[in-house]
Parts: sequence; structure tokens; C-alpha cells
Amino acid sequence: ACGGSDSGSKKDNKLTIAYQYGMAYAPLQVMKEQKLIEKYYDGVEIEWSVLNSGSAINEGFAGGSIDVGAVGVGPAITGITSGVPYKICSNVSAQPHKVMTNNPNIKSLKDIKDEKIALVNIGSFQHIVLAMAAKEQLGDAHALDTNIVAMSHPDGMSSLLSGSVECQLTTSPYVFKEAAEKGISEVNALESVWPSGNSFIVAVASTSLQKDNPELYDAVVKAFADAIDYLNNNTKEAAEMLCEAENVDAATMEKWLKDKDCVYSTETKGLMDFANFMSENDFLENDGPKDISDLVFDNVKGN
Amino acid sequence: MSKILEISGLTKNYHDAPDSEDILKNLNLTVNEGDFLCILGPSGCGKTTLIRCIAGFEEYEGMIKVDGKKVEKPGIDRIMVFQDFNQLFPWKTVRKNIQYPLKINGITDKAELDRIAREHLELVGLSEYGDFYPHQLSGGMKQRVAIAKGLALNPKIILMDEPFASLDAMTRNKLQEELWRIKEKENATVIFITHNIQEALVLGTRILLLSKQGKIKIDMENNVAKPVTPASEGYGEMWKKFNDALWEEDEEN
Amino acid sequence: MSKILEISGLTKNYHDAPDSEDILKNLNLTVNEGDFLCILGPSGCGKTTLIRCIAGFEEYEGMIKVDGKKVEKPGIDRIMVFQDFNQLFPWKTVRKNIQYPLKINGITDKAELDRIAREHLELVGLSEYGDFYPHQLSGGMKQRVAIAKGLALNPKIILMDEPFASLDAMTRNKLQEELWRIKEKENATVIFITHNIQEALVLGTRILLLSKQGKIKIDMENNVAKPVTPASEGYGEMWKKFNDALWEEDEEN
Amino acid sequence: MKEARTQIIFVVCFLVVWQIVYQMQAFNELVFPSLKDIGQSFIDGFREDSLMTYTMYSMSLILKGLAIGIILAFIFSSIAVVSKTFQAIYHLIVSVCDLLPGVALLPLAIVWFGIGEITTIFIVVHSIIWPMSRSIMDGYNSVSKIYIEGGRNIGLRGFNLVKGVYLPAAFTHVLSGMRVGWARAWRALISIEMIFGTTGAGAGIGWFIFMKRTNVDIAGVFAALIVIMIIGIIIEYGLFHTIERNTVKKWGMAR
Amino acid sequence: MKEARTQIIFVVCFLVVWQIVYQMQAFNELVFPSLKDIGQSFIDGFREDSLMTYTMYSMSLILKGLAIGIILAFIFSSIAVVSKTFQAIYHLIVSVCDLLPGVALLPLAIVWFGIGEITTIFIVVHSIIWPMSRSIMDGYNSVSKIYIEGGRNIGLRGFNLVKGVYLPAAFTHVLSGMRVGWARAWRALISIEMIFGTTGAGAGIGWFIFMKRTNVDIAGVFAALIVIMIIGIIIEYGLFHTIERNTVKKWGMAR
Ligand SMILES: Nc1ncnc2c1ncn2[C@@H]1O[C@H](COP(=O)(O)OP(=O)(O)OP(=O)(O)O)[C@@H](O)[C@H]1O
Ligand SMILES: Nc1ncnc2c1ncn2[C@@H]1O[C@H](COP(=O)(O)OP(=O)(O)OP(=O)(O)O)[C@@H](O)[C@H]1O
Ligand SMILES: [Mg+2]
Ligand SMILES: [Mg+2]
Repeated sequence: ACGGSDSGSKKDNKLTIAYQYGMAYAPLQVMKEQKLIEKYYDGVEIEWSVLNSGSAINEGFAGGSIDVGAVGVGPAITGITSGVPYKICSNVSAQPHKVMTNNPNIKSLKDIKDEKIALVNIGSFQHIVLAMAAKEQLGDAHALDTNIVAMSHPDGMSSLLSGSVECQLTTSPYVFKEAAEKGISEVNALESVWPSGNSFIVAVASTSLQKDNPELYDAVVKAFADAIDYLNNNTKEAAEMLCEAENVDAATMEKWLKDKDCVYSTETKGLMDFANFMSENDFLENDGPKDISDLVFDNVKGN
Repeated sequence: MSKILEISGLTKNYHDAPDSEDILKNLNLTVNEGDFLCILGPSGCGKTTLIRCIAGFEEYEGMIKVDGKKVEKPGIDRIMVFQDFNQLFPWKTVRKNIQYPLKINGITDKAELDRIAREHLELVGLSEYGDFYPHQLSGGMKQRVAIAKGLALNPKIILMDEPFASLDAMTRNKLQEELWRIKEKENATVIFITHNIQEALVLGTRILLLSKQGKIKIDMENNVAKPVTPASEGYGEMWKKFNDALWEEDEEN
Repeated sequence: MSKILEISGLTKNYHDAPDSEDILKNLNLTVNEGDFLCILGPSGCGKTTLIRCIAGFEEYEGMIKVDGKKVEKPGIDRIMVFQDFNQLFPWKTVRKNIQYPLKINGITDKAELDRIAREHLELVGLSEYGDFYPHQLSGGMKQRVAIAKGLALNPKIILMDEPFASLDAMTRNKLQEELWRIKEKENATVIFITHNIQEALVLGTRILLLSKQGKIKIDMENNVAKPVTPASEGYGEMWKKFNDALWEEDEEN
Repeated sequence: MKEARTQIIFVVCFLVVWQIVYQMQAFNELVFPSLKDIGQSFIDGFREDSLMTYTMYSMSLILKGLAIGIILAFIFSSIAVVSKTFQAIYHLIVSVCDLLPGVALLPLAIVWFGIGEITTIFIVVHSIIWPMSRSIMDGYNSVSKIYIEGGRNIGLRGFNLVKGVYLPAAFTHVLSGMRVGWARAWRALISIEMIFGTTGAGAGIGWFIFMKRTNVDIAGVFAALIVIMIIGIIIEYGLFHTIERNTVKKWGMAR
Repeated sequence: MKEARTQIIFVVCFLVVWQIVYQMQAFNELVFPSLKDIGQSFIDGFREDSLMTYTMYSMSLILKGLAIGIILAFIFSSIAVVSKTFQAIYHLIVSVCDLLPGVALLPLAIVWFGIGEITTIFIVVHSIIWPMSRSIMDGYNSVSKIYIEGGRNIGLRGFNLVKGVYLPAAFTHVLSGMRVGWARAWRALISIEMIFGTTGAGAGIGWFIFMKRTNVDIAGVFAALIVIMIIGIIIEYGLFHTIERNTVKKWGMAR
């Protein structure tokens, strides 16, 4: 897959799927292990890539070397509005998002003065969710921007534990791991603006795949549905499959999967709200989507 | 005898300072094939500069023609033995230093290369040092290897810059003889810088005395019959002539 | 006269090959203060190696004592003028090359430094070249700067390795005279390597002839009255003696 | 002058080819922007996105990092020349540490130095001190024996010998090392800013690139790269060439 | 031998200090693991986590990247010696490209080469070709004039002159450049694997580090770093020292 010029000739049996590392992407892990796409589309050759950022995946799509990917809601909306030739083909998961702190005096966002908040990146899903909370609770979406320190989840966790930062907005499994450490507590901030089950990770597929090879596209969509079903119904087996990558035992994994905030679903939730917020609060360089159909393919249900 | 080297109006300035002086100024010189031209002159008068121009290492104004062709870059027809002790390639053994130029110039037969290296090492009295690297040699030994290397190439014009300066009298004598023999055999043309008037008289068929700015102060045939010894007829006279001219040189400065 | 330098049982091997030979073998030598010791010998016999050991640049077996103290490293009491043309620091001008060693050794007065540099540059006939960098000089000029630099330090022992080899007869004569004058004035001790028997006779109060493996073949006082000329009484005899010994040397090999 | 002319011609050719490739639509416009878009982003960057502030902030970090890195590299390499024991140890440290990427050390740095500027500077220093030390040590080791002997002969010892002889004699290596160090410092800084950043203390040009990338604004990324290139050209031809001309070239030690 | 002894003593001291710091509980255990944990992770890494496979994959990428990078650096630097025009252009390219971090080029690389191995190799090549070219060119420019003249004197021209004279005469610079290049290649590879991710073709040691970090298993990260260090030591003392001993040291060009 070299260059964008050959993206039209993708009608062969090759498919490149890129996703990221972590339990939010568990459905893709399931699809890979159980060969679900192969089940619906004979003879497809799939190359699985695990990339470490939504930007890399966006660039892969732009260059025509990725056909299907799983990214955060933020990068997906940014990508679509910037003209990256893809749309959302399925929801993937929601995960718990919490602001954790090592300072017991911090109970809500109002208590944060110049304490640092670690989160993965400026403009990331986490940043936007924080901004939503800041807007609701402090009146200004960007009130906490100067408190943000961008670092990866694990770095953020070690910083939180070692006291380099006071707060971290993080996701599973770090919220679980941190909750288990003594001296770490949760800040009440996000539930009201980003209720449990709202979309976090979505699957995107290139428009050319959907247009030029609809059978394969359908196979992918069905595979996502199957994988999500499997995760919801066979949690124990799924936990065993996933636990190795997360370096925990199967029981812990199962407990994490069963957390109420850990939701695998094909239906998007809160997508449009999120996009509107981004567009209204300067998180998008281009114009926001007018309608949800700008963001998703027709088969996708949800809001 | 045909003119192998014609220099006319040669002017050389290194232009390394805005007010840098000409090192050579409008120098004219013709050398015939088979000449053994010795150049004497005070330190810093431009001897090295002159033969570097002939060898093609320097840009110059004026005209230098070798065999009728203007000199613009170094060529294998003019082999130079430098004044510097470090002219051997330190990454090659003594033997390889001698053989490498030959290889480049088309001699690929192993036995032939070995023979040439052996002969020339013997010539300079270093038969046992073929496998040494240059940094393991004494100053004089390095210089001898450089001479061997130059001679092994059998060039038409040999340019030598005080090649024997750091050699003891014996080695010097022997090499002088050899050099003369080789020149005669190959009918090579030699341009030879030395500070030793005796050496110039012994070797040269023609002797040049350069003074400041490359002015040719004396340019004469050496008519003393070879082999020249201090006892040869005319030797004393010639010696005195050059010696006086050099002293005079000195006083002028 | 007091013994300034005592060498006993000096053996030197570079150990650069498993079977490398001793370059110097069990050499014994004593030099008195104020001596002007000239060393003659065929190329590669170990002259440079010997004075490098004295200067403290080489590890050795045996004992070298200067002023009763064992030599283990170089010291400012023994200044060496090397054989190599590239001994000047290329990153310093000629003048700075002369002044830098003085500065290091405690002379910080600007005027004093300038005076010394000026005097010594004049001495070697390079007054106009103070601001040149070494790479802009001819071979002989570099060598002269090195000599000036060495002499400016007024060392107790001066070690010189063929310092005048690349100089013309006049410059050489003048520097010989100067060197002798300075030595007399400061009562310095000079150890001087040369290939020129005449030079050895003119300068040396004592002359050494080294042969292979640093064997001392001749070690004698030079009793020819100074100033020595080829016409001096005893000159011819001495000259012949050394010349013959050197030729003999050669035949033995 | 001739050199500059060649270079300008080359740059012009390059731009023309770029525009032709763009016109041919060989690549998606998103990832292969037109010169016009890049130029526009460049101007907008300075006018609206305070690219200047980002640049200045990065420069200030670079300078701090470089200063610390260069000084430490010199100090350690010089001790290594003086002491054989230290040399053995330092050589080992350099061989080992030089292989560890800054990203891998980031977590440690955060824990040790917190999340301020110091962590960034630490990573910058880490990325230049080892290659520079290598260059300097390799340079010291290849100094011609005669200069060292010349120095010892006139009474130089230890650090005076290093300062008086090793350093100038190895100056081509040292300069080479400085150039490599300077480039490394930039690369490290930008990578770090792209991976780890704070908005509080100030943000650098890597941060700018990161944001543009997040917004799939490749023209903006190029605009930032052009800023970096321009700075590079100024430093190379303004600073390093001048140093070179006034040292090794003047001394006849390099062409 | 003495050198090796010093180094071993140093390593032992270092380990002892590490363990003492650990015992003092100065840092959170999550970021400062005990020697025992690291050792355990190291053994487990090889026994269970197929660290060997990751390592071999990284090595294979490194070798490909190094081979391409070194060859290109040599070719371009050598052309630059032969042609003044090319030198002016290449010097500009090097000064500019050397400043661009691999991460910043990643978007372009992804677009040009897709998300396969080639992108990784491209970034590795990018990270070594410029510093190596600098070292080689700086080396070429500082070759003593007399060797070049000696070469031209015996009829060497163009590339033969480069091969026969410039290259061996500048070998200390070249070796220095190779060392820097080798280290850069590792750093680049690991960073890229940590930042960019893995592709279908395989995963390397950088990915291993990424996973261990994601799982907050710092002992595992250290285990991987130790693998890198061991490889580094083998290459430095097994390869580079041997080359050095048989070339520049044997030739009396370096100590
Ligand atoms: N590369 C250079 N740059 C500038 N000036 C130089 C250069 N080489 C030589 N000169 C100057 O040219 C003049 C003549 O130098 P040259 O080497 O030709 O002298 P020479 O006659 O060979 O002397 P010697 O007998 O001492 O070797 C000197 O004044 C010297 O300073
Ligand atoms: N660094 C070294 N490594 C190994 N061998 C060396 C080294 N330096 C000199 N030699 C050997 O030592 C012997 C004596 O060398 P030395 O330089 O002392 O000779 P010399 O008497 O000064 O000769 P010349 O008159 O040619 O300068 C030579 O055979 C030489 O090969
Ligand atoms: Mg000369
Ligand atoms: Mg000698």
C-alpha cells in the first residue's frame, strides 16, 4: 500500500486495519483472534497494525494505506471535518473516565487552582471531556487549559503516584489501578457532562471501501457487531483472551470488563453533542458537522 | 634535445592575505629532456612552490608546459617526492605504499609487484622493513621509502624536494649514485631541490640558483665531468661560485 | 664539571610486534654540564629514539638520570626540537608559537614576551613572518621557528634532532654560530643529532658515533679549536676518522 | 558566493518540483499541500498562532540544553583524557547511554525532575551529551602524537594539556560533534514536545506541530518545519561556517 | 584487561548503589524497581514474553536501516567531495534535514510508504544518514593536504581518490560517525516503535517497552533497556573496538 493514488484499486482482498493498544479496543482484538471478518468475507487478507496515536491512523487513511481503523471520538471528528476520507462505521466502546487526584483536598474542579492535571494530549478526547466539565462547573471551557500536562496514561500514573502532578484524567485500566493505590481519590467532575456509556472509541472505514467494496464493508460491520456481542455475552472467555496483553490475571480482567462504565456497543451515543461542543469551543480548525450523517455511514445507529 | 618543460611568465601568489606578495614573479625556464636540474636557494625563496606548480598542485599565472601541454593538474608523468616526512600513507605498509601506485597504474601481476617492491626496498636499504607501517620508521627511513616509491613508478619527470636532507652521508651517497643510474637508464628528467652545493655539483647537469621571489640568479650547465668528486677539475671553482652567490643573497636581505 | 645526564643500561624496545628487536641495547653514556654532544650515525640506528628517551617521551628499561633524578616524563628542563616539520601548533601564529611556551612557564609580561619573540624571530631570519600560520611557511621556515621556540625557553638541556637539515648553507652557518653563542652564554648542555660530519666538528665539544642497536662506536672529545673551519688544525683527521667509521658501518650491514 | 548561488538554484528547483507534484495530484491534498497553502500557514502561523512565541520558547530551551550538554561533554571527555580509569568507565557509560532513546527515559525524568522545563532540558541534554562526548573523545584520541609531545615538552600537564593542545588539535572533530549535537538537540526537543508537553510553562514549536497534526493540518506542520529549517540554515551558515572559517580553515587544518 | 576490570568494578558499584537507593524507598516502587524484580523481568522476558523475538526483529530492522543509511551517506558524501556543486547542495540538505525529528516526518512517511516496515526503516535511515554524512564530510574536509596530493600524484582521480585516500585518511571521523549512526539508529527505532506502533510485519523491542510501560511494569521496561545495553556493549567492544584496533590504531592514526 504505497501512496494514495492506488486507493481506488482496493477492491482486491486486502484489508489494513489499524487500532490502538488497550482494553477500549478489545472488540478488534476479538475480531482478530476469532477471525470474524474472514467469517463473513472469504479469502480476505488482513493486516493488523497497532498504532500509537489517532493522528498516525488519520494520516494512514489520508495516504490511503489504512482501510479500517479504531480511533477516539475526538480524532475521528477532527479527521472527518478536515477531509480525511473516512466515516464512522460502528461504535466500539465506552470506558470509565475519571479525574484522579493525590490531593485529598481536591473534591471538585473548583478546588483546582494551579495544580497540574495530566491527560494524554491537548485536543484529545480526555481534554475535551475536561473542557465540557469546566464549562459546566467553572463557566469557561478553557479554564483549566493552563493546568494541563500532556503525557501518556502510564506516565501520568507514575507522575500522580510520585507526586509530580496532582491530578490525572485517565481511563481504564489506569482508573482501576490508581483506585487501588492508597492516597489516590476520585474528583467528582465528569459524570454530569459525559455520562456512562457515551461513545469513546469508534470504528472508521474509508469511504472508498464502503463505496467500492460494499460486501467487504458489510463484513467488517458485522464482525464488529459479533465481536461486541461476544464481549458482552462471553465476558469470562473474553477476559482470558485479553488478560495477557494487559498483564493481569483473567479474574481482574473480567472484573474490569464488567465495570458499569465499560460498555461495548455498536450504537454511538453523544457523538453529535461532542462534535458540537468541539466546534463551539475552538477544538476544530474547520467547520463542525451539520448533521450526524456527516459523521457516520448510513448503517450506524445512535446519536 | 627536445624541450620537455617550458615555463614562461610564471607568477605565483598564495593570496592568503589581502596584501600577500608574489612568491614567484615572472619566472622563465626551459628544461630539456634528460636534464638533471638542481635547484639551490635560500630557505623560503620559492623552490618548493616552483616544483609544486610544475607538479600541478598549485594554481598559477603564466604558462607551464610539459611536453607541449599546459599543466593544469597532477599527472603520472611527473612524480613528486615531497619534503614532508609524512607523505607515506599511514594506512599502508611500506611495501604496499610502494606497490599501490603501481597497481593503480596498471601493473597487476603479483610477482611483478613483489619484484619491484623488493628491488626498490633493497635500493634504499630497507629490505627488512616491508611489513612495517610508516609510523614505525625513523625520519630518514620514511624519506627513503618515499624515494623508492617515486622511483618505482619510472616517471618521465622526477620532482624531488630535498629528498636526501635527512640521510646520513653514506646512504646519501649510495642513493645519489642510484638516482643518477636510473635517470641515465630511463633517460628521465630530474628536477632536484637541495641545500647542498656539493650534491648539486655531483648530480646536476644543470644548476639553478634561485633567490627571493623566484628570481633566477644563476642558471648554468654543470660541466664538471661525472663522476664528480671534490677533486674533479673545475669543482672548486663552481663550488665557490655558488657559495659566494648564496652568501651574497644573504647579505642582500 | 658536574654530570648532568647519566644513562646506564638503557634498553629500548617498541614492542610493536611479538618479535620486535631492541632498538637500543644496554647503552651507557654520561654527559657533563656544558657539553655540546653531537650524535652521528646511519639512518635508523636509534638516534631519535635515544633523545626521545632522554626527553621523557618513551618508556625504557635501564636508567636515565638528569641532574640525579630519574627521567619518567618530559620536563621543561629538557627542551626538544623534533625532526618533524609539523611540530608547530598549526592553530597558533608563528609569534604565538614562540610566546605560548613562555607564557605557560610564567612569563606574563606582554612587553617582555614581545621582546623575546622579536629577538628570536630575528635570530632565525623570520622577523616578517610573526603573524603567519605554520601552514603558510616553507619547510625550512617551520624548522627555524621550532628552533627559535626551543631557544627562547632557555632550557638547561637542549635536545635537537637534525634541526638544520633542511636549511641552506648560509642560514645553517648563522644558526650554528647563534646556537653556540647561546649555549656558551647560558652554559646550556646541548645534545644534537646531525648527519653532517662537518657540522658535528664545528659545533660539538664531544662527538658520538652510534651504530645499529645504539652501540656507541666512537665517543670522543672534539679538540679542534673553536671556531672550527675545514682549515683548522686536526679537522681533516677527525673528519676522516668519522667518515671512515661511517662507511665501515655501512659495509657491515 | 558561487556556493550560495548553487544552493538558491537548488531550492528554487525543489519548490518547482513540489508544486508540479502537487498539481499532478499524485498525493491526497491533505498530506501534500500546495506551496500556497504552506506559505499561507506560515504567515498565519506568525500572525495568528503565535508561532514566534513557540519558536522563541523552543530556542530558549535548546540554548539551555546545548549549553549544559556541551559543557558536560567537554568536562567528561577531558577528564577521560587525563585519567585512564575514568576513560574506561566513561567510555562504557557513553556506549550504553547513547543507545537509550529519550522517550524511554521520559518516565524516569518525570519522576526525578517533575513536569517542568527541567525534564525537557534533561532529555535534550541526554540526547546531545553522548554523541558529543564520542566525537570529542574520538577527536582527542586521533590528535597527532607530535602535538601532544610538543605540549608536554613545554610543560603542559593534565587539563592545561587538554585545553592547550587536545582541544585545538581535535577541533575538526569537536566542530563536527557540535553540529551533530545541535541537530540532536532540535530533534530531541521537538520529539519531546510532541510527546510530552505543558501549556502552563510555555509551549514550543514541537507542540505547535503536534497540534497541527492533531488537526490533520499538514500545511501547518510544514510551516513549522520551515521555521526549523530556516533556523538551521542561519545557525549552519551564520555560526558554524564562521567558526570554521576563523579556526580550522584559517589554521590550514581543514578545507 | 585493566580497562575491563575497571569497568566491571564500576558496574558492580552501580548495581550496589541502585539496590541501596531501592532499599531506602526514596522512590515509589512503581518507578524504581529492585534489582531482583528487574532480573526476574529479564528472565521472564526471554522465557515467556518472547523478548528474544522482539529483539531479533528490532535487530533486523536496525541492520537494514543501518546498511541503507551508511551506504547512502557514503555515496552522497563521496559525490560531495568530487563535485563542488553537489557539495553545496548536499551540505544544505544535510544542515536542514538533520534538524527534523523523525516524529515530525512520520505523517509524511506514513503517507508515502504506508504503515509497514518501510516507514520504520525510512525513519531509521533518516536519523542516521545526516549525522553520518556530517561526520564523513567533516572527516573528508580535514584530511591532511599531503595525502590528497600524494594520491593525485600517483594518478588517483574522483572516486578512486575518495576510496584510496579520503576514506582511509578520514577513518577516525568515519568510525566516529558510524558509532554515532549506530546509536542513532537504535534510538530512532525504539522511539518510532514507541510512538508510531507496530505493523503486521512484526514488533520490536520498542513495542515491548511500550507495552510494559502501558501496563506500568517498570521492571519490564528496565529489562528491555538492559537488553539494549548488552547489545550496545557487544557491538562497541566486540565490533567497533576490533575495527579500531585493526585500522586506525594499527596505523598509528589514533591511540
Ligand atoms: N600554503 C602557503 N600559503 C601561503 N604562503 C605560502 C604557502 N606555502 C609557502 N608559502 C610562502 O611561500 C614562500 C616560499 O615557500 P617555499 O616552500 O616555496 O620555499 P622553499 O624555497 O621551498 O623553502 P625551504 O628551503 O625552506 O623549503 C615562503 O615565504 C612561504 O611563506
Ligand atoms: N614508534 C615506533 N614504533 C616502532 N618502531 C620504531 C618507532 N620509532 C622508531 N622505530 C624503529 O626504531 C629504529 C630507530 O629509529 P630512530 O627514529 O631512532 O632512528 P634515527 O637514528 O633517528 O634515524 P634517522 O636518522 O633516519 O632519523 C628504526 O629501526 C625504526 O624502525
Ligand atoms: Mg621547500
Ligand atoms: Mg631520527
